[in-house]
Amino acid sequence: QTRIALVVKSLGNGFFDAAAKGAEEAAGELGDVEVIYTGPTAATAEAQIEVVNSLIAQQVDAIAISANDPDALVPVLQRAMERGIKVISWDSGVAPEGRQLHLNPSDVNLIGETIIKLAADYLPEGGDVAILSAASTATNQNAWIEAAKAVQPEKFPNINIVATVYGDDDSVKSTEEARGLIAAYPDLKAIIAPTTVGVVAAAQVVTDQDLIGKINVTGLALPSEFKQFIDNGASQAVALWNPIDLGYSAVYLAEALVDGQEAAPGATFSIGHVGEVTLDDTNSAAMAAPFQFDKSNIEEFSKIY
Amino acid sequence: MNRLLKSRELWLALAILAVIVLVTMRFPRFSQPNNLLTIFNDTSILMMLALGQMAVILTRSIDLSMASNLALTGMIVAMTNAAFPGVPIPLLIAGCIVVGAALGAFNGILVWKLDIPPIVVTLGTLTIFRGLVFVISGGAWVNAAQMSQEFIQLQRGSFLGLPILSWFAIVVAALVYVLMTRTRWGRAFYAIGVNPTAAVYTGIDVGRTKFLAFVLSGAISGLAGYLWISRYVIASVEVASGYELTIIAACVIGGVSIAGGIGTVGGAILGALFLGVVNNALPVIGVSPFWQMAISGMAILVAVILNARGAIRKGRIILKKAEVAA
Amino acid sequence: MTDPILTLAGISKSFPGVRALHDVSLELYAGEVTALIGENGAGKSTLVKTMTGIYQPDAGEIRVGGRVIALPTAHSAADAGITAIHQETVLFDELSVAENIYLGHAPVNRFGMIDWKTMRREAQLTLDSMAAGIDASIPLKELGIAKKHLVAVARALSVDAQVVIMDEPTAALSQKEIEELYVLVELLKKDGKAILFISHKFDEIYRIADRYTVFRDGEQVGKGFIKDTPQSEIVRMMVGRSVDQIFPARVADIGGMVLEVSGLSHPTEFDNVSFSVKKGEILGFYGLVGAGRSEVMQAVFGMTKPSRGTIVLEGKSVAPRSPADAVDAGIVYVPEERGKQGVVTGEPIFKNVSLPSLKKTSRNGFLRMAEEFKLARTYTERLDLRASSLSQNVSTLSGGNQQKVVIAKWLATLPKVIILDEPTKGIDIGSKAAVHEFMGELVAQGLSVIMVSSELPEVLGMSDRIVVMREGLVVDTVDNTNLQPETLVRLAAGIIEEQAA
Amino acid sequence: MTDTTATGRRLPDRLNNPLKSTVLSWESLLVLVAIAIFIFNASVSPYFLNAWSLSDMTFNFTEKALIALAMALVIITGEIDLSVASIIALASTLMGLALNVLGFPTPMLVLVGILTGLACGAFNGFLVTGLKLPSIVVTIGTMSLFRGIAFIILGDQSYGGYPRDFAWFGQGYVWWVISFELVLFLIAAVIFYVVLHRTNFGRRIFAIGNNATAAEFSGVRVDRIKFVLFCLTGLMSGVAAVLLTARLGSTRPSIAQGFELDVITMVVLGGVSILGGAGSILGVVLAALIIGLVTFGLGLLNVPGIVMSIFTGALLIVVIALPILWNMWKERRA
Ligand SMILES: Nc1ncnc2c1ncn2[C@@H]1O[C@H](COP(=O)(O)OP(=O)(O)OP(=O)(O)O)[C@@H](O)[C@H]1O
Ligand SMILES: Nc1ncnc2c1ncn2[C@@H]1O[C@H](COP(=O)(O)OP(=O)(O)OP(=O)(O)O)[C@@H](O)[C@H]1O
Ligand SMILES: [Mg+2]
Ligand SMILES: [Mg+2]
Repeated sequence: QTRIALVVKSLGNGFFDAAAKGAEEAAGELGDVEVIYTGPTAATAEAQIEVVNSLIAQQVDAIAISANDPDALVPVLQRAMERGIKVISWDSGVAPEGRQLHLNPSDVNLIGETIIKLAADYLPEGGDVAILSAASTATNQNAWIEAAKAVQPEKFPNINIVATVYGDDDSVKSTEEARGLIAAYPDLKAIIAPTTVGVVAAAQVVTDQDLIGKINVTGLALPSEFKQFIDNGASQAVALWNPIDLGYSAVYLAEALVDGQEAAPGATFSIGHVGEVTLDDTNSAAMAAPFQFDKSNIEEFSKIY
Repeated sequence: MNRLLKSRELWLALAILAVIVLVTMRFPRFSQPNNLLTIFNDTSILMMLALGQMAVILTRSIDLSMASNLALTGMIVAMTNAAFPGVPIPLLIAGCIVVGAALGAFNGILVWKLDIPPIVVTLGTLTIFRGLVFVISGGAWVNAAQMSQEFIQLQRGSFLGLPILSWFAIVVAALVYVLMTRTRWGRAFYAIGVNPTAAVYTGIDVGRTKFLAFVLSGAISGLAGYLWISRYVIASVEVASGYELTIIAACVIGGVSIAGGIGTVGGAILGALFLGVVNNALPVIGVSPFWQMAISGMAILVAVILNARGAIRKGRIILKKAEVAA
Repeated sequence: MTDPILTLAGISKSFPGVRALHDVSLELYAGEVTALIGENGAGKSTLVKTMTGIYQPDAGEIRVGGRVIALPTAHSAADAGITAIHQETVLFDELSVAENIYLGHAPVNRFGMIDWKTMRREAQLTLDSMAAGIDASIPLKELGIAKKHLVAVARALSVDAQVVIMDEPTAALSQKEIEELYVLVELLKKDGKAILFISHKFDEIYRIADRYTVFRDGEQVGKGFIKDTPQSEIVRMMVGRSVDQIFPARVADIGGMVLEVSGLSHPTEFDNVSFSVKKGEILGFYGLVGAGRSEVMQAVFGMTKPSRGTIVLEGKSVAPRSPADAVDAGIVYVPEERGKQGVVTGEPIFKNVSLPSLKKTSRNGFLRMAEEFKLARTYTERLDLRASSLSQNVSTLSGGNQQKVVIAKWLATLPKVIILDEPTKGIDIGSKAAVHEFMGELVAQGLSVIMVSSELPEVLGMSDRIVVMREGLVVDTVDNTNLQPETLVRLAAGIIEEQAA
Repeated sequence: MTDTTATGRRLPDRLNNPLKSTVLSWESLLVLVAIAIFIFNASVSPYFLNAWSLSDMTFNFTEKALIALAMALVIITGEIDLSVASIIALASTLMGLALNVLGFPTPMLVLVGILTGLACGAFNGFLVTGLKLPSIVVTIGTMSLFRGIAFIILGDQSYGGYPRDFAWFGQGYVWWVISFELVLFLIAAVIFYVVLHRTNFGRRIFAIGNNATAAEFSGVRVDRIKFVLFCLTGLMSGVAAVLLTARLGSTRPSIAQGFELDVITMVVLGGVSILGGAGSILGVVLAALIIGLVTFGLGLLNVPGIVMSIFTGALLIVVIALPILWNMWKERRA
């Protein structure tokens, strides 16, 4: 039996729970695969290291991790690889030397462009927008924000990014930061929160302060958690990839490595019903473009994840 | 007048005013009544918690488990609401207070009957309570979509122009004020903090009084549990994690002496407000979020140093000429 | 003869290792003052506490007006009409004077809320009736020790009681306040209250008491009417022998100057204090409690920083900035508050003794237990310490034996000057004699001793010279030859000046 | 040694057999607990009894335990230091700064980390002893301050790129499965044991904890010793920062979040009285081991960390309550 550990940033997060569902699905399809769904309760690197340590001791066959810190986990994951464990990162990546391959939920640049486009689409006149991110250390968020800032001058010239703040994926901190943004920037037209925790907090603040229609909240959100804010108009549209597919794919990739497939630039892996992915120069692969949710489809997807 | 000038509360109020004035000079909108009310509302939960913590600290104890108690009761009430949306909210709130008080009573019993130092007891229950959040929820979060509208909206309603949440804080503050100043129970908190041996001579049961202080802080934590969850519309294991130290910081800034026996309701409230105003002002004046932590650390240190200066015991004065001078 | 208001019969009370009270009885009569007399540790305060619901007696009964009552709490005693001024101050610095008086039995309004207005008014009335001159609304911490004691008295009077107990109420009061207290006691007598008065001062007892009861070692050894009993008789009952032999005869062999303190001042506690001690001399320091003697000694010992003044030890100027410096220089101090400042409670005897001498017993900073035991044994046995072993916890020792541990600790450092602050306060008569004898030995060995004491006989019996302090100032330094006790009392109380003024 | 006094009595050194008190001591209780957990772990997980597993286990607690050694001394004097985790963050950040901005070599990096810790400890010590402030409040303040400075310096950035030889401090092995961290901890434990239980300094620490006033009156330089102990705790936090940074290979301002409570739990579980005056280094070492065993054992069963904390929290209360209940029960019977 192959034991694959799906290590997430923190337990209890709806996004990761959905991913775990996909992972189980993949395990069922592959047969003879056991998925160990685990992670720390607080999203810190140290806690994740302890989890990885105990996985190494259990001599699992593969670790698929969504990392709280791209660098801090490298040494322990290297040790895992030394002990013959296959290591991949997914969602939030680890530096290349700490994993064999990385699965991006989507193309970084594509996500970056999507999140700013979501804001721009509903701001024909342009205006001030602010970004409410997760932890200041989150790899994936930082990459997306950078990408968004990179495309903005050219593609969305009348959008003005006034600030980037960090809610640490903590609802209280996120709420406070959102309030701070609204107080500090009276002309704020949109808040982009590329994190499922932050986006809910921001939408709740906008709802509470009767700013629906004045400030549009957008970003990356789980439909099931976010449905009500599309319904009440705090948000026009959000995007996300399918976390179920993400977990599903992570297990397929890990299993492929355990089976002896090599992770090298250009290699192609097949992933069940998702299709196949090809590794780039940094051994990273990207899944589909983020999917957009608005009034027309949120009802349907909120039942799925 | 002289006494007023010496009061810590006055100086703290002035400090808060100074921050408001300074920020307003650059951002006139900051001191708009609306924004000030918002700050008050934002600080409501911290105020209540600080009052509960104050009761405990007055008795020379400390309650490190308040934030975990809040998270546990919050999770219980959120799950109850998700499972039985029909249960009326006032009943849920009453339930929260009872559950919180029961958790506080657990701390209190260990302190009272077994005489274990409060810091050890609550260090233990700090982790136990939070662990239980995970156990009862299986780690899953309860989010806005699962909560009923009444559950979320109650505190957002307004009465006489103030949000209900603010009213909760005002009512709790008023009750605690009456308790602290007008009842034997409240005076006993002060008495055993000032002089535990002498308190025994006045017929106060020191252990039982400490127990009651823990029950009070627990009950307030429980109430705060509901308010917190319905305010941030998410119940998770990490709710208010690490907040216990913020609560203590509010007390300390408010002039509550960690050695017991000294502290006022007004002080604790101002201490909480001070943190609220500073936290609110920093983003507004464009201070990088990365400076916030260091600034609140400095605020705590400055407050402690000032409080200590104010509290330096004149001691008794033997010399007649010195007595005249004083 | 009228029946007593309050009767105690067969009361016994033990603490772990101590039999504080054994089968004692006591009667208190309306309109009369009964003096309770006994040496330190005789069990007087323990009896008070059993009468006020703070301790529960192991055996015996308490009857009020003929009815047997139980006093499970301090409240129940007040309800039964018994109130007390305790020896320990039952006071709260941070609270207001009014609340100090009413804590535990504050007046409440019809909603059960404390009625501050009434409380303040009543408190002020009580204070005014005592002519205390205290504002009931100020915080207690703003009062001096004597005024605080008056607050304690007011606290006792705020309870509407038939029985008023006063446990050494005058210990911290000045002469003027003591006089006022006497007036108060007379008033209470006229009111028909029964008063139990505990005091070590005989002049006082003879002045206000009608009856007396004497305790020794927790047992009642005598009672009667004051006016029928001469003082010497009571003293004999109390001590079990006659008193004059207490102080050892001593041939003073006084040498050169050892310690010279001049112009020592402190902003609030004392001013321009000068004195000197010679080799082989016992210098007594007399004054009323609170005269500032301890403060001066602690400044010499480096605990508090003087603002001015010089200390010269054997010709060399020293300025100890901490007790450690003072000890290094050869000045040691046996503090007044033994439990708080003297012994490290919770540690065994030998560790207490070796603590200041660790440099000597250790090698390169590493402990050598054998050396410590040796050192501790040498000095504790010289002092005839009563203990089961050197590893016994000091907190389980009796007061006198704790005092011996403190003295042993200092002797082991081979000091030049030893300061003893109230060396026999609260220790039993046997140990007291031992300490006095030992002081004699110390000076015979060439040490210099400074003895702070509030006990007149002790000061007169032991000192070669006596420094008298009052209100932070040195009033006079007198040679102890044919000195009349009255002289010292006058100096200490400032009566001479008052008469002159 | 049969000399007697004039009165013919001789005080014995001690009455009870020292062996008996050892057998009944707190440490032996902890040893039993540790053995029980060890056996439990070995029986429920086939992966536990493996040299590499056991070695990996030690990484989970050595850094905290190093600080716990010093914290024990601070707590024995009746003080507390809540800022240790923040000192790690600041020390780690300054090391990163020294590497990335100044290009310091490894020995200098280690020095920067340790000196930063020392400086932070001295700052705490000054506030507590110089300004006479309560340590619990002071260190709640510096806890925010130190980590806050790390945030100011680093913001959302991280420092990485630590040299290979630096990484050895956190990842290297001295011999076979024996890691450098473990060896360092064991050496430190022996040193602390000697200092606390075998030297004048240690004796004075206990005296301060039992009765600071009386100790001062006995010529112990209370403030100086407390100051030194805060410095020492800072220093050990600096050492822990070096190890943790080397182990993680990177620095974030959020590093070591929440360590302080784990450290204090170790100290208290080790039998150190939070009120001061009692405790032993052996107890602290055993408590660190127990916490390591519990968390690692549960980790092997994939029990989430938060659930483990229920066990450690309960262990803390139960282990402290048991002797008290035992005494109460004995008294009731007597
Ligand atoms: N709580 C206690 N625990 C143990 N022993 C006690 C306690 N209280 C009093 N004792 C002991 O009981 C004895 C009687 O003490 P008590 O205080 O009654 O004496 P006293 O007559 O009031 O003396 P003093 O004149 O010094 O006030 C003493 O030996 C004392 O040490
Ligand atoms: N204002 C006060 N409030 C409370 N306690 C006091 C006050 N003044 C003095 N005391 C206490 O009264 C006792 C006697 O005072 P203390 O010995 O310090 O004064 P002193 O001038 O040194 O006395 P002495 O001259 O008798 O040695 C001490 O136990 C002290 O703590
Ligand atoms: Mg007495
Ligand atoms: Mg004195």
